[in-house]
Amino acid sequence: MAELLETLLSWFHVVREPVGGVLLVVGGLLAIVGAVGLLRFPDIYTRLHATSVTDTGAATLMIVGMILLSPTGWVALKLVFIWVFMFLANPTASHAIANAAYTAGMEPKIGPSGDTGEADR
Amino acid sequence: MSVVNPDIGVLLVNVTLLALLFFVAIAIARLRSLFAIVMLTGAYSLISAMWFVAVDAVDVAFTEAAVGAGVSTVLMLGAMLLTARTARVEPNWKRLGPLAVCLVTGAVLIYATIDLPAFGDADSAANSHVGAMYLQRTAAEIDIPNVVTAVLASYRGFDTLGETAVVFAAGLAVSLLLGFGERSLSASHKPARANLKGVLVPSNKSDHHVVLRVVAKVLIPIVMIYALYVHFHGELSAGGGFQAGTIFAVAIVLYSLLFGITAALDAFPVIWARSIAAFGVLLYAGVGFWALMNGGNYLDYDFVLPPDDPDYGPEDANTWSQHVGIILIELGVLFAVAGSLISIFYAFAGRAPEIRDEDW
Amino acid sequence: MIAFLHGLASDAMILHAPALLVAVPLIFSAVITFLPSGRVAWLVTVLVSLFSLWCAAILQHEVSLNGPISYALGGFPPPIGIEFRVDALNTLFLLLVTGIGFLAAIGSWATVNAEMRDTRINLFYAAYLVCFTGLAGVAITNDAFNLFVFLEISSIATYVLVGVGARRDRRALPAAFNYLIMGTIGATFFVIGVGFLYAATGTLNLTDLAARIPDSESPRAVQAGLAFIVVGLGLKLAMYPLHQWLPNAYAYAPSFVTVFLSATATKVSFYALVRFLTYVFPEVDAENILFTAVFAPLGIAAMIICSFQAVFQVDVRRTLAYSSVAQVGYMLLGLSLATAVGLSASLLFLFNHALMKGALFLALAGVVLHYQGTQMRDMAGLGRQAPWTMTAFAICALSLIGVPLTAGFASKVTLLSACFDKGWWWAAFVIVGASLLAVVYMGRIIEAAFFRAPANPQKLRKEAPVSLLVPLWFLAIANIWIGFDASFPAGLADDAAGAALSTMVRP
Amino acid sequence: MFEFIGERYNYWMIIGLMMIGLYITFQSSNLIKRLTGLSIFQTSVFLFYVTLSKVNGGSAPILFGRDWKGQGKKAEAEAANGATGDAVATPYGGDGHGDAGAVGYGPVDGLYETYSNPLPHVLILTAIVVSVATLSLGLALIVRIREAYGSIESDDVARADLETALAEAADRDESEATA
Repeated sequence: MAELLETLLSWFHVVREPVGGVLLVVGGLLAIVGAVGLLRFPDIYTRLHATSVTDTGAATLMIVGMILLSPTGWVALKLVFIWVFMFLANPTASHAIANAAYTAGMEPKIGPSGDTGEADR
Repeated sequence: MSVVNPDIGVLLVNVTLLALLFFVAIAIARLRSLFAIVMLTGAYSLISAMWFVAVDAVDVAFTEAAVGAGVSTVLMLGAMLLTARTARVEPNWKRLGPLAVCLVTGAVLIYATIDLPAFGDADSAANSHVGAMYLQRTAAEIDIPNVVTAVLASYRGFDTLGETAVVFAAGLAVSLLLGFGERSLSASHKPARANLKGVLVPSNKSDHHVVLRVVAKVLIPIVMIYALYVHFHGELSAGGGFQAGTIFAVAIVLYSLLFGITAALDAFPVIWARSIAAFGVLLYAGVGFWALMNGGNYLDYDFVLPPDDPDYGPEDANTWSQHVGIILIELGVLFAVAGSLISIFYAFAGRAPEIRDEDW
Repeated sequence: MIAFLHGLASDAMILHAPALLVAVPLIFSAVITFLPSGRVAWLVTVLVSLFSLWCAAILQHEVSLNGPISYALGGFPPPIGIEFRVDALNTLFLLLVTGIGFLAAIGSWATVNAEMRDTRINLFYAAYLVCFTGLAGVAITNDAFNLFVFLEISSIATYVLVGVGARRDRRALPAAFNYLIMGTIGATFFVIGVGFLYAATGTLNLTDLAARIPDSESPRAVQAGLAFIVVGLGLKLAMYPLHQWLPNAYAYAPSFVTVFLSATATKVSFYALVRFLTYVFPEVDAENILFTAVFAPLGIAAMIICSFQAVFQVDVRRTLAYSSVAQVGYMLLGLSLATAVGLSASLLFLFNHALMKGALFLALAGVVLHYQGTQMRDMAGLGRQAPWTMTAFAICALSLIGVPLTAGFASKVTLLSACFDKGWWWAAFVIVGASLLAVVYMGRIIEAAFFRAPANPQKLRKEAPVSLLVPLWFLAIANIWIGFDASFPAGLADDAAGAALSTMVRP
Repeated sequence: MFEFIGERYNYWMIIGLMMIGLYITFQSSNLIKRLTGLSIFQTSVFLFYVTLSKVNGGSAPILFGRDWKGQGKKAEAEAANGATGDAVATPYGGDGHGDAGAVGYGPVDGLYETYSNPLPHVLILTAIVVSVATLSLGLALIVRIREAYGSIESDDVARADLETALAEAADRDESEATA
């Protein structure tokens, strides 16, 4: 059992840097996807869906990547706290926005979303 | 040899963030909707906070994010809620005068930068004289790693006392102008308002905020503990009295946004906010007097505590009492900033909105 | 009298006087917010300003005995820590700020009680003490950025003190807002100037700056820094084209606030300008274009145009506000002579003007207490209805005009002789012309008050309360006393000019 | 030429931001927009101060690695008897005295690592809070102006003041007529 742990540990040290880097890059790409979603979706609800899901996802990936790259244990622990706080706060914020949009009476756009269509129909 | 920063990465981050700031600033200049302007000002502060991190100014980034992006956006939203929604169109001829003044000032500024030291030059006048002295002397004299907190609290402690006085004066001023939110106590129940679709929407007493309230009950204690962490950890890493006070105030603001201003006034009454602000200034100036009484100059933290080791000569610094002095005045700053910002928020929130509904 | 006050102080007191002068008002401004009743807050304010006046007197005596005092705050020597440096130039302004602050505080209870809501009186006095701390701090600090912080402390308190006048006249709010915008732009220009000086030399202490500016390797940054500091302080100083905020701010502020501000706020910025020009920029010598091409024309323009505008004002307070801007023009003219006699004349002019203007607005405060209006028609016949206040007003009005045997005459004569001494005979004509305009706009008020039938005769004789008359008459008598022998203020002004010019390159 | 620009591009971009902030303050008649212009102008001045403090290859002015060994006295004691030597590996690599890569790097003598200049950071910490204090006071005045005048456009406010002045002049003339 001990040497299994040992090999795991040594394997972990080898693979730590690249995996962290990859995670950071993927998180960045996910955030870009969210931004593109924000621009292209027609109304607030779909936009909100695009940004909130990708933000939480991208941030989680980045934080895990940073935990792998973190030099000392303390930094990793602090990153975990940040992740917990963000995991609680981010979805609540998007819920609040959706709630406010709904109470203000904004209608989700139903029907084909081709930008030519609705204007004249 | 050129002093251009060879590390192209820092260069790129630097330029993109400043370009981003340009776009935000130009957008603010052209927009008329006040809501968008307020949001963009918050974005402007946040991007400049990011830029401060890119230029190794972590304490400044922390403060700019907490105070610049956080509190001022809340205050501007509060003021905008109480006033108007859109700005009026500006006639074009009005743009020429200001444009001329700005171009002239810009020209003088550009003229001045011709022989300014290069960006990032280590042995420029600014970085080699007093700034370097602080770096050399902090480890021996004040013995804390965060040199910015050492300079803020001990070397230039009087500046920060002036700073606390400014925050206290601002809290005082807004209370003088807008009262303490008494009106919100009287107008306890705001009438239900019809929304765009004509559906009667119950105002704050309804429970359609249940998700927010549950999460807030979990988050607000964490925010307050984080504020205390930022305060006490200010010597070892970025942090300190201002940021801690702001975070504490934002926790109370979050509570009053979700549970209504009357509930917040019960939980954290206005008289507490005002007296905490005054107590902060008293604590800070009091530490100065305590040092005066013990024979040192005003705000000389070497005299806050009797020297810890017996053979204490005049030349070696009493680092332990420097620590205690810095923690005490940071506590004073925390109280002053938290008290003032909370009383400012109560003043705005308590001002029952006078706006007519069609403005909304 | 000052030696007597100095004798009272224990040596620890003397050693720490610079720090106490600024720290005690700040502490008591925080203490006052806890006090329940307004009257106790008023009493504390009077005692605290008296204590600061005592510290200023001690400093004046110390400086006259053994030269400039340097006080290292926080125990760190100057270039590292922040330093207070007090020489003859500082003590003149410290005495002025604390003296006028004390006298205004004594006479303030009646007007503040009448104009402020009683729940807010102790907050009002707390804001007043914060403003008092800021002005005293600007006059005493020897650190460029610390000067900015104190400038901001006094400005924020001033904006709110002006804005609180909205209870009587809603126009105080836009006046306070414009004052805030112009004042903040001025303070930010000052910070940009200090930033350039810091970039060029690497230090913030004024003495260290003076030493390192000549051999700094970015002279253009130093010139630009000087330009921005002059524009920034010019805005705070209400120099002619940058003075638009002053008339409304002084006219619609609560009357007690105008008494204090008109006598001290712009004066302290004038001190900061003189300190930077003579002490920090040694290469700004007499022939520097700044004096001949900027201060002289702007000063003369202020004297003529603002006195002209003062003549056509309807509200008496706006007339006095415009005359304040004109008087700043006189001081700038004295400064632009760039000679020891010129600077001493402008400082003497400044000292006497503070006494005159403080007394005039104090008298108006007494009038506003019972007669509410300060329009020209409300002044009709007040000479008979409120004889004590109006005779003091008349004395100070004559002093403002420069009638012989008054303080105004003494200061105008010294300014005229300084002009002739420099050979600017045309400047003398401008001074005389502006004084004639002063005769017109002040004479109008005196004529309305004394030689016209009262507008509403049924109003019975209502005199200002004694607590306001005592400081008013103290200032009025001071005006006459200086008319007879101007030794005290003239001595102060000469030492101050000597101290300032000792570092400036001789012409 | 590229070198000259390479060293000063930062200043010019920040000056551009300052001028935009000043332009907004002077040009807009809406009072809230004037305050936003003012806060942009002040934030750009803070950017200018912090550019002065950047040192190439330097890190935040928080002592770390071999410059910081815990309690000052304990560190001196250790350094005196040379006990631990290089116990704490500096995270940024390099043995401290001058990473060869950073050109123009001049270490502050007595320190192993390079740091940015802490003084502008302290000044800006103070200036940020001053700008928020001014902003909150300006917003309070705007709320009061809105309640007193019903609008927050400086043109409307100025017109309302003009009307009150004219009204006063009118009833003064008529009171003089009756006197």
